[in-house]
Amino acid sequence: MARIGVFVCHCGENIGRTVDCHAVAEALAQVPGVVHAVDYKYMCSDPGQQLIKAAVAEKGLTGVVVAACSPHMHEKTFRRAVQSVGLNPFLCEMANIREHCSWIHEDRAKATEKAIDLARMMVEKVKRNVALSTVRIPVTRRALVIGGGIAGIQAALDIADGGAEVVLVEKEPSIGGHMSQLSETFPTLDCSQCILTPRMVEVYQHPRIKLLTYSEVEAVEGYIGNFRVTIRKKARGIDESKCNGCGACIKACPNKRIPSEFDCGLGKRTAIYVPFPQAVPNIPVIDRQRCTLHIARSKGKKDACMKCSEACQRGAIDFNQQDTLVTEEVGAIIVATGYQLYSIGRDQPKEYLKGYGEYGYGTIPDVIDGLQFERLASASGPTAGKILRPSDNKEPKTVVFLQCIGSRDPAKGIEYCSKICCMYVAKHAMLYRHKVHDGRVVVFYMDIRAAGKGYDEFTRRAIEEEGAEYIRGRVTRLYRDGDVIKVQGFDTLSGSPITIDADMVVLATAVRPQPGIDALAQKLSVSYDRHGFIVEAHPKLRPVETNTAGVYVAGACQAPRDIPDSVAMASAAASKVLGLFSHEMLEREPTVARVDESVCAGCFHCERVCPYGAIRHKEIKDKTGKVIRVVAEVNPGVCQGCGTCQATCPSKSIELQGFTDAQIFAQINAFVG
Amino acid sequence: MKLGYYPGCSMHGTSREHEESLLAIAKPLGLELAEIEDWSCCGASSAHACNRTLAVALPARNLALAEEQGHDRVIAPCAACYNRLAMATHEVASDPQMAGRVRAVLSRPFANRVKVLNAVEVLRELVPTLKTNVKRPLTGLKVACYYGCLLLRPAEVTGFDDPEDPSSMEEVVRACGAEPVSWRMRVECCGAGLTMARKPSVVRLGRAIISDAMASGADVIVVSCPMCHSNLDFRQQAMGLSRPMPVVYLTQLVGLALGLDSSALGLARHFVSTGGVVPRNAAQEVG
Amino acid sequence: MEKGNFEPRITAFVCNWCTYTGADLAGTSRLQMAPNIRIVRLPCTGRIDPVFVIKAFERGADGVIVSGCHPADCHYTAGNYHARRRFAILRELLIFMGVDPRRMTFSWVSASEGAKWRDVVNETVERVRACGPFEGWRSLGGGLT
Amino acid sequence: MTELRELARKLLSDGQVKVVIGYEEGPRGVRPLFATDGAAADRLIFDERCVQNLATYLDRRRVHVARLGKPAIVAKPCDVKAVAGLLRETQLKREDVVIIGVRCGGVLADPKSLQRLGPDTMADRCRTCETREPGLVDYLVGPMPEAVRGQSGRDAKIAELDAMTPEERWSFWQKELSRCTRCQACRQVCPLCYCDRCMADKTEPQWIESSPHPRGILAWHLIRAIHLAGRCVDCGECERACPVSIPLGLITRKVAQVVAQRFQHHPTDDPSVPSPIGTWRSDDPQEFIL
Repeated sequence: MARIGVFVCHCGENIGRTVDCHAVAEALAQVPGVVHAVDYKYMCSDPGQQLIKAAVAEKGLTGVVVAACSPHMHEKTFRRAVQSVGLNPFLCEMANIREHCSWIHEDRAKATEKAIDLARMMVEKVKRNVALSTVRIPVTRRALVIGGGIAGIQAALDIADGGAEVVLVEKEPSIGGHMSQLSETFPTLDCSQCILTPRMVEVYQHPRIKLLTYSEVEAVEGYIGNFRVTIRKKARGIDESKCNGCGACIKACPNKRIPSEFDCGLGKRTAIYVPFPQAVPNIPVIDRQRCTLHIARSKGKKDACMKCSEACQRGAIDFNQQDTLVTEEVGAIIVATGYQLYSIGRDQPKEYLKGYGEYGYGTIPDVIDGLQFERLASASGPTAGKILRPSDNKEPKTVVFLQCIGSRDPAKGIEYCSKICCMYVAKHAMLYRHKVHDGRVVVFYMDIRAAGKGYDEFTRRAIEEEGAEYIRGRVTRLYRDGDVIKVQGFDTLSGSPITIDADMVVLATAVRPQPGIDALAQKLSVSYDRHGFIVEAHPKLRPVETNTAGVYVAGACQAPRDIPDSVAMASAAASKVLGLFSHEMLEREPTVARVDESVCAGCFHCERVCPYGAIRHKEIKDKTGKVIRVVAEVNPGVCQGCGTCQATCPSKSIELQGFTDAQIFAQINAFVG
Repeated sequence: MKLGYYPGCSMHGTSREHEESLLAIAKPLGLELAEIEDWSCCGASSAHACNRTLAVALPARNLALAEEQGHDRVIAPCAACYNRLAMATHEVASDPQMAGRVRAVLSRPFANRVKVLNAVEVLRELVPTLKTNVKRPLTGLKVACYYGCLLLRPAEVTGFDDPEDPSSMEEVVRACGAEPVSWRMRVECCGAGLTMARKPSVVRLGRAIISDAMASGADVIVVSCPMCHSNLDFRQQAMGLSRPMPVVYLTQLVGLALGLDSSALGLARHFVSTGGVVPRNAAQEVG
Repeated sequence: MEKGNFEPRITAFVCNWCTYTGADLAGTSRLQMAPNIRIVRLPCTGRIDPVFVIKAFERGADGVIVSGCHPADCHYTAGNYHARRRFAILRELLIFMGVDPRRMTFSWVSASEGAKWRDVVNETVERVRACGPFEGWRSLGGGLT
Repeated sequence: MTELRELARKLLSDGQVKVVIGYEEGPRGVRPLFATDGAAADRLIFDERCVQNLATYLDRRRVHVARLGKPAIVAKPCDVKAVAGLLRETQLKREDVVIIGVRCGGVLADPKSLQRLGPDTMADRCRTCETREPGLVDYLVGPMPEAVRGQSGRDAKIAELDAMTPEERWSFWQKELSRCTRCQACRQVCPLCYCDRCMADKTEPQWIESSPHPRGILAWHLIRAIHLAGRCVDCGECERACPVSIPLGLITRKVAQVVAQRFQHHPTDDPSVPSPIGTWRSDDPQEFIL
């Protein structure tokens, strides 16, 4: 038999003024199962809590109802109070007779009547409450970071420095990402390589970071604290343990005219190559599509060229190397796969994306994109930092920059702002002017978005001190006219069409997520928007979490981000991970769903409605080990307790603890029964 | 191919040669044209400047008639008519309120089932037939295909070709044995809308277009819009060009390739002589 | 009891994160409203079983309110979307079976919409008052459980 | 007919299946047949009297059928939709059943009447049914029937009810439901009511009062309708099985109309199409929400 105690709070005058608290207590005393009912001025005060604790002890209460303010205000307070005297906290509930009663009614009689109802409803619920203990799941204190750009590097270092192990997976042969391609960075114009390379080396040498380059995530199983990740190490063609990065193989390779990805096609590389001199790890990779030997093999011919392996003193070259699969146990995952640039070409990866026919669909030489300009401006680039246009290696005397190419252009399929272009275009304008003093820079823009520390000053400097001509308007057509590129645009401020003869045009093309992000997101069961950007758990309050517990997001794979933002996000994600790792066991609210396996029909409606993928298939076998039934099973580590599964379950075989049907029915009946 | 035919005012007036040439090539191409009975003005270019509902209702009336008369596809050779008719189907399909208002105005059933076609896409569809029927290949003739604005824009309304980098006229021209030149001004505006109001601007725009065609070695400019035509043809004296540049309709060019008599194609009706276009063995009377 | 002048009894099923908090805000803002409703707090509208509404009517409620987070605001990302479909069907079904639509209120009330909550409550109470007591369902035979 | 029998013989003889679930001539009209050998297979028939939805026998809980071994089932388009439902809701694996689809131009409202199939003798649900030829099948038999379409008395009745006042509708249904004895035949016959323990039988807490008084009866039929929303294949079995002829079809049809109009979902024989309950679109209509 239940022994419930009811404690009615006056909250000074706040409740007492309109609710006859004493009458409420007296009425509740009459409710079957209530063995103790009192009212008091301030239940949340020390003496008030003492009152409750004492009653629990003396009357041996099996449940407590505090009729006072909103549970959002003091539920924790009172649950802690009863816990301190040995009553399970989940046997204590609050009836909200302040926000939901005394404060919103004047008629004392009616308010009192309502307060009695609310308390009675809660008494009936508490009668059916059961002791719940917090869900505890083990945590593997090891993190996986996907993506070795600046965000991934920052996250990996923060976690590793925090004392936990990290597995850093990068699909390219070297870490560094797009930041390693940049010449200088805004708004300080400090050299990108100079600030990045030390961090890359730090990653490589860190005792707690396991670096897997030229590798991709193949499969992900498990849940927060307990992920099991399969990673494909693509065959490099090099025995990493033997290679000392001397580069003899690269010198030996006869295929020297392959467009370099790192230089955005402006420079050349060999078939066996390291993407760039400061690559980490400094171990080459064989491009099997371009290697003479592998091409020959693919045609069934005999090995045509062995120059690299002949050149290697350490016999590190292994033409027969195969992809290998490694599995890693981790407790948390950070997605930091970064971005790619939209291309204006006719062929687009998604059907809603359109190219720019008016700009020649990318067929006009000397119309390049922002990253290509970075390579031209970079001291380590194909032109050693000289601004020379690709077609004829002449120094362009007039360079036109076009902002918002793709971005903010729904007609081309992208409605969002790419955020970084305004700043890097201003930077490009300056870099160009610093290198070509008599050069002319024209920038076509829609708006200048320079919100950020020192950002507006930076763009103003480009305009006011570095002599960049900013024209507010769009360019309607680009075409080649002999040696120059005709740039036909419209100046919306002077309201006149304008044509400029440019030697080179730089397009600030939109920032898009990396290809294959959707496949990865599906493996991680995190949601992504139509462009493929990972969706955060809450746009304001949970910016680096995803809707899958234990999976976090950092950098430009969540939305266009500049370096400071990416680094900040990475550190935020890392701190989330370290917070998770700060306990051996992960404690979760026990308000999670449970399945009654004896009656579950295995229709898996619950699985379909669960926003968290918390429902698993569980096979029930007979003695012989033969599967006789498959039923649903809730993973308490993943369940967040929304209860949608329960409302959907046709046979009512799944129940959300703390909000069971028995409890809700009791509340319903208590009011109008 | 059987099509409903919406002539609109220009085909019977300023661009008679357009209609003459269209009807002339229809037979050899196996194209049956049934003029919509009781057709009325499409409203271009004044209606949509003053009353949105009217601007849709006027073309919609003609489309409703086409339905009544059992056409599922209608050709509107005038680019402006084409644009207004296509716009009407688009607006009625995409805007329920507009659809309601228009049906109220029409007070006759209108299912909005008719597909509106322009001369260029019809000819593109007929390229196979055309190829087999070419009697007099226009070999060596360098043609600048000029699309102008109304045929291609807005893309979501016209949608038969890439508005920035179209190719259908070129296809037809190739089928005639002629050689389309690559040039820049194919889809620029010729300013026809202002041909009365702001003559200097129109002349400037026209000059830019024709000069570019000349610079790219074209012998002739081919159009499929009566406004473009009158603008580039009639306004040419005012442009002060180094030499005259004949401007003909695509239908006329096709007619020549089909070996039709140039008089049947109305080639003599132009201000700028089309003589250079007409192959030697064609009729002589062209001035 | 007569139509128009009786005190309806209305059960409200609300989600913990938006509407319950919105109702709290109405309280802290001292917004006066009709005292006829009793709130049952649930984690999410996704947890609100159509049967709760049926039970409430069975047990003699004159009206029912179901309220949660606006679309895209759901604390659990999608519970309210599931609820929206569920209650679209329940509502039309109950109407088909003879329940007066005025007895059922479905609303999105966010944590910041205290005033909207007051209006939802007051409007519902008035609508149900106009319907009169729901004798129809209450008077159906059967023992209580 | 011979086509069907030969197919059944073949499936049984070369051991593809152990039992063919179909129809045979019975003492009181057509009845289900569970043919396990060639001889039995020769008793198979299919015509407009074959109203039963045999998919209900694919439920593994029907042990007496399950015991016979891998089944082939003779299925009309609506029956195949039920099979698709079982596949969709993981009650059945595709490889565990052979579907012999029969082309169907509708079945008789009253199979015993022996009338010819026509617009007025046709079962009401068939008058609004679009599907003549089932998908998802392994074999397809029977000639393609011409589409006999009739006026749906059911839809007319729904319209009539919709036009009534709530009070009138309430009393209409109370009158109809007053005959219900809670025999649960509607549940037993339904191919998609397969739960091990129906919530109607759950006692702690009790969802639906079990004894046949108006309160429990109403609750049962409401919850049944909700559970079938977007799942019902409109095979009409519940209404046929009801011993006191409650027009259950009106309820299921009404819900189907709501689902179709709100969520553009129609019963389908494609198991990969998710049921509308359990999915959502951010732009689902919400005109009824304040």
